[in-house]
Amino acid sequence: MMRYLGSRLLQSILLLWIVSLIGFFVLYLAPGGPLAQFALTPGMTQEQLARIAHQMGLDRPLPVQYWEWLSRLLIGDWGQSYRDSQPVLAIIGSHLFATLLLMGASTLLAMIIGTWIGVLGAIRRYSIFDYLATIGAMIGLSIPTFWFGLIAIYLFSVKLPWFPAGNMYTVGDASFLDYAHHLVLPCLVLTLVTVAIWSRYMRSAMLDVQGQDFIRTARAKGLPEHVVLRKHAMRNAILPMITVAGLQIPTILSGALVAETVFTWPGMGRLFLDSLNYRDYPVVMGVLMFSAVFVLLGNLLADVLYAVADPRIRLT
Amino acid sequence: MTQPILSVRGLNVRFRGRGGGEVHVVRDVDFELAAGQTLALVGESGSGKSVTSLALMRLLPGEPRCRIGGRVLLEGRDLLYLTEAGMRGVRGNEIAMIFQEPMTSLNPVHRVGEQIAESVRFHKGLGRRDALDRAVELLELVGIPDPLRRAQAFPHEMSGGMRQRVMIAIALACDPKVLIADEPTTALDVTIQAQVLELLRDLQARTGMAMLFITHNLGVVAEIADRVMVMYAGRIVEQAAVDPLFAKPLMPYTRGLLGAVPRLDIFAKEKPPLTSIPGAVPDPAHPPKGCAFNPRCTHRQGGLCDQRTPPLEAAQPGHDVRCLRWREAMEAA
Amino acid sequence: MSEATLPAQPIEDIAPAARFRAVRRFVRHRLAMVGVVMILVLVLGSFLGPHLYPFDDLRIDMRNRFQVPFMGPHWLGADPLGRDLMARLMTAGQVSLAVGFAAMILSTLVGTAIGAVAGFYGRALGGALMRFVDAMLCFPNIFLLLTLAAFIQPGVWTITAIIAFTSWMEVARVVEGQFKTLRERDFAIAAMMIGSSDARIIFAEILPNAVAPIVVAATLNVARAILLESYVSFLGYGIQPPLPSWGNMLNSAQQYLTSAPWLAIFPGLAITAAVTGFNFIGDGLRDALDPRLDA
Amino acid sequence: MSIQTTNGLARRRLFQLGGAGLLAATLPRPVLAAGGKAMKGQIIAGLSQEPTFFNPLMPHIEVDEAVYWAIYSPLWGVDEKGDFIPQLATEIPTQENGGISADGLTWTVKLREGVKWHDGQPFSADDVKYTIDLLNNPDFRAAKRQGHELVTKVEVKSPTEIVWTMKEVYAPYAAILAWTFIVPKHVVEKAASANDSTLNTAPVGTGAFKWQERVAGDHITLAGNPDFFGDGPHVERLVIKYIPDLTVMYTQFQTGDIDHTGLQGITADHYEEASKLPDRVVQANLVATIENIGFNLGKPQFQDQAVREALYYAIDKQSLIDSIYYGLPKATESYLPQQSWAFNPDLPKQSYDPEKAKAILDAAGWKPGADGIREKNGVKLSFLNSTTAGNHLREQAQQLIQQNWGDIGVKMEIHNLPPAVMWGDYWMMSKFDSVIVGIGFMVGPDPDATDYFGGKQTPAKGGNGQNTTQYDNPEVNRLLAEAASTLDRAKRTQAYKTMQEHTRHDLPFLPLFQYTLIEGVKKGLNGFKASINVQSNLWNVRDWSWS
Repeated sequence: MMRYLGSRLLQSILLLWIVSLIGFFVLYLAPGGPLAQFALTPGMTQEQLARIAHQMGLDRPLPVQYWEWLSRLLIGDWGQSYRDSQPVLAIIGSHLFATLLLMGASTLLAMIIGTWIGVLGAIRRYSIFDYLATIGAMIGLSIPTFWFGLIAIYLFSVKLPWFPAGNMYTVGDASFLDYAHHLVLPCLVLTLVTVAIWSRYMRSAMLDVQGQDFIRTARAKGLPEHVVLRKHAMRNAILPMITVAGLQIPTILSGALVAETVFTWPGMGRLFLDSLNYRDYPVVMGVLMFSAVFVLLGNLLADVLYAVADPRIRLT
Repeated sequence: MTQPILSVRGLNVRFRGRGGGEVHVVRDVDFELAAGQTLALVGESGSGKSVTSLALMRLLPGEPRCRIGGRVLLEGRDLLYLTEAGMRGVRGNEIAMIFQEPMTSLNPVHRVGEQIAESVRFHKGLGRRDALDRAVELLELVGIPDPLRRAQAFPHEMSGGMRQRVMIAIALACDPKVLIADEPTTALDVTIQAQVLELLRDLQARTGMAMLFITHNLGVVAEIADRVMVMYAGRIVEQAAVDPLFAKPLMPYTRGLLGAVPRLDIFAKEKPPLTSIPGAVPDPAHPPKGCAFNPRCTHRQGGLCDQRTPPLEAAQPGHDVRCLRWREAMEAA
Repeated sequence: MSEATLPAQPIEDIAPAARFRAVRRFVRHRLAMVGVVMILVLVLGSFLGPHLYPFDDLRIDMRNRFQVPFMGPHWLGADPLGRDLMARLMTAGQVSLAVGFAAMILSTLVGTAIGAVAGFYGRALGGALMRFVDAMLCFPNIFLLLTLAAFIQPGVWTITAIIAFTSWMEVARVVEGQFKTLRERDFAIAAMMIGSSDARIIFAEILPNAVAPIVVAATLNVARAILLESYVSFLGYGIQPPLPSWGNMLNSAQQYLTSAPWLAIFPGLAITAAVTGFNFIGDGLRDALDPRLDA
Repeated sequence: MSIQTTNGLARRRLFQLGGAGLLAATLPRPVLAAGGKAMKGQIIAGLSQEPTFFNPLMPHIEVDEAVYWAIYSPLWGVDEKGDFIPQLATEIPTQENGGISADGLTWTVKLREGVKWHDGQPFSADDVKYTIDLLNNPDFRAAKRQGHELVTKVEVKSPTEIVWTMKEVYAPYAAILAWTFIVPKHVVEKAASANDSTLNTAPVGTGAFKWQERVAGDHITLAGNPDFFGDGPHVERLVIKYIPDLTVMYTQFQTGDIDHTGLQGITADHYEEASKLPDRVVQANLVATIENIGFNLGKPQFQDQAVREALYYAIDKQSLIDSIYYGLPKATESYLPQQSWAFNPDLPKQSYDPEKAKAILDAAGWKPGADGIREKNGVKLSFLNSTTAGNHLREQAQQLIQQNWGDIGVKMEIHNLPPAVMWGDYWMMSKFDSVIVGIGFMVGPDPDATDYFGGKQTPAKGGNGQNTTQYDNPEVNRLLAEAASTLDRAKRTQAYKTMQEHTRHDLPFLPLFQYTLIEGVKKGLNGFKASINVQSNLWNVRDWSWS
């Protein structure tokens, strides 16, 4: 187990290094720079901008800048934002909660709803419900999240003023209910996609399991259907879902970025977009690296959980 | 014959395909099974044996995908008319079943002790602890060494033979009156096969249960069965006690099957050549006209066998056959 | 209940009959046919429609700005500059569909090439390539796409290229897997024995046998590419106005959501229809080409 | 002030009897703090961009200024009429009052006594000297040195008096100082490098509000400073809320979640609806930003003045303003906002006359080619127009202008860029064909625009400035220099007015309109004053109060 984790971690570090290379060079070679935003400051001159760029070290060769960034990262220094000169980790930290809240709530919701749709679809295969669920899931996968968000805002925030159209809480009223009230629409939008994925996988995992001999064995024992379903079928069908959950992390992160943009949700996705707009390189790199770590850890965790849940698997 | 425990009359199973067409896979099957008796159900893959056994347990998909007709009487109660809850009380309790694939028939994520205990808990209302104790007893009964420790094992930690013993333990958990064994030895090594057969015979002797033994292996039939029922394309084509059937098979198909069995009988005066039956089982959606076996039959008589569907007739008391030309076979024998 | 208890089905053989059967299965797949019809309507509408429709997508007509759909000369209404929404949807459709197709072709080519090399040669080269694939998959795709979009001058071709660059990995994985198993199969080994060149084995022997999953992945990639284009354009990094794409139409419709919701509704429906169509087709193809993956 | 103080002191004694802290926390009554100010309630101001950087001397963006005006103080500020008002200084130095020597080179500034920094340290002339020196320190990443670099010697005469000498007379310097916030020496000095001081993230100033906290990506909370030297503040708290979406910001203004819609304000399409909202005061105020189309005079298409003139005639300016911008901005012919003292109201008005435009081009020899696009000597009247991507209204304007120009045989293609690219070399090094941008040309409240129009100020030609259109008119250069080097307001006014005539005639840029910012405040919130002389209308938030 320890050896397995060790080798996985080594592999992850290699991957992170590749990620950092791609991210860094694409970003720094991209046209535009962090100083452009100051160009319209009254009294700003080209000479002044050049001097600032020099002081920030932006005029050095890229490999040098990369090496400096990397060597700092290795000792835990993620750098400082150009925009508000806060440590990058602190900035990510302050946006992390919002994203995790959104992702967590919607993933939980998607898992519950998706599992049931998937299971029902599998046990009533080819029923009207199954058919509608299948079509629904396909459409769910096809609707652009942001558009669904806009429509949701139009319906439930403009036409029927039931939910706020944006933000995470009302200033001055940061109660649990207030958060929940703000969470409804973005969560709904993000859930749409994940529920579709989740129910599709769950359905096929259930169908797979239902064809298995041990389900027949369980029925032959005379167990009630709900016991067969929960203890035997779902318990096994959940196993591949652990991996699916791990693999969904990048998708959910992407979805969160879009949902955060539409609903002005102060999370990592919007931080990323804002920072990209300002060419705040350290923050953009920070978010990219952080999400890559998140993805890799998620996958690793999924594998470990899988091994815990499935007695057949030993991590070696 | 003593009073039958299980009596099947006119069993018919029809599947409906997704396209709407109906496939008739089990046709007019009748048989009886008495306590302590072993009935072998023999046939090639696709002949309808497994469907028959699953139909008895009502483990086939429900309507409209599958329709079961006829009567299945367990000590006089018609299982086909029981409610689903009533049927659950029968399954695993009065009729138990073991399957061909011990490797996949056990749930991989639960410990074997738990899988055995589960059945007892449900049917006998035992507590968790008591049920587990019973599971250990059963493991011992089916000849698993160190049963206390083995009860804690997961299926993947056991060999195929062991797993089949576990399956048998599950089946026997509630002292069933009827045990349906669907090719229980097919997936096992030859040496293990013998052990498992031995075990089943032994257990039957101890408990007096009736056994419906499904197999395509006539060698195994000779070892374990009292009576044999040969199935082809969903129909019983020959039915008799073991000895007469082996001695004097009347249906060409049965003869074919016997020919396909390699014999190690060193006392046989002359070794008959090993033969096989050409062709394959017909597609049940498109059965051939006349006798279902006629396209593959070496005794086929054109204009007769491909025109008329033969009835099941009693050639001798206790020996039924479904062949238009059984009399000729009888004479030849 | 499992199909396994049903009477045995005839075994699938690898003869042309199977191909025919696949076509038949596809044609019988109801959703796939719905998808085909949807895509046909969208493609014909976008590419032929403008020749039949009386309005130009760029003509500004300030008198009819914000015309409500069905309430004036413009069928589906008009945008803030009084341009005909229907005409714009058609031009946008050309852009979005073309980007989708082109990105699919590009990503499939790249993915197949990399997957084939990695799967065929294995070892160090294959390992290195697949680690690169893994690394690319660590990026949430929108993050990667936006980063790349910052790198380029947004235009139809550059957007196509970066979408392809962020969506070839799945194809590569599928192809690598196929190649890994297929190269161990008799026919490939036989080809190696008689000394065929690697290129010949890859293209003539193995690739044709790996076509089914590639076709499925490619179809789903069209759907994905259309969706991705709409995402980047919506976020302002994609196709730039005045050239409309369904995504950037939504971008500019956002601020008129309360006063002119139709500006947002129609392009969104178009995207959904196109993506759904391709997903339906992909699903049907998967069922038709690989009956085992029945889910 | 005096009345309030006595009143406040009396009440404070009362509170002390009952345990001031407890009561202050629980009662919604005016809180009376040490300085004896009556502070009541809080103000929530919404901004559509996020203030992130709080060292006012370093590079920052416009929106950051909203926070600076609340936290820091300059020597003197500037009010909505353009008049200077003393802040840290006790009076504005002029030649009349002797603050500026007769030769205009020596400035003597007297400072207010008893002013304290938010951390309790006393403010003195050393801080002012430190600030000016820091701006001229080559290692310091100063946002701008313009004006400051002319200061040669700074001398602290006493804690409340400071004197400096300038290399040359530079009239806009008073205006520049009105935008130069004084920073605390003792705080910045502590940092290893002045570039990394704690001021960047946790500002310490002398202003009416103290730094409390920032929730990144969401809001900033400032607390009323009871020790503020001036009148005010009148509220306990100022919350600056970041709401990136203008529609959401408007909705929150509607629902009362925010008390003021600040920068970017309310979108034009909501103006009518907003002005009918009960209990809200909505104003459309002209700001200093001038929307204009800038030509890169380095490109062959734009070197002919006839082309620029024809293009101007071909723009349907009024329709553009009326339909895209809901008639709110004001058409202009100048680079200066009409509120400026140097604004020339007598410039010839543009008219929409495509026929005249065609005639001008025909006369100048620009004849339509085979594709309908005019050309002359192999130069086609075909060019790109750029702006920052994502500005929807401006993108619509671009498309309208595209059509206007198409009508006279000129092909304009839209080529918009993300801000980080647009304002980089593309803009600075004059790599564009034409742009459509909104620019505030003034230096603070001063009408000087040498940076934008001075012939030597073109970076692409090695100059130091932002004359990216590469405009170089000797007469304009002379006028700009003359106006900057005299302190005589009348002479300056005349020079700038003449100069505006030149730019109107030469058209290095086509002036379109002066922007309007629609801002709203809740009824009962007093003190809001729009001003073109500052970059944020929170400039006088110290005076805001609830009825």
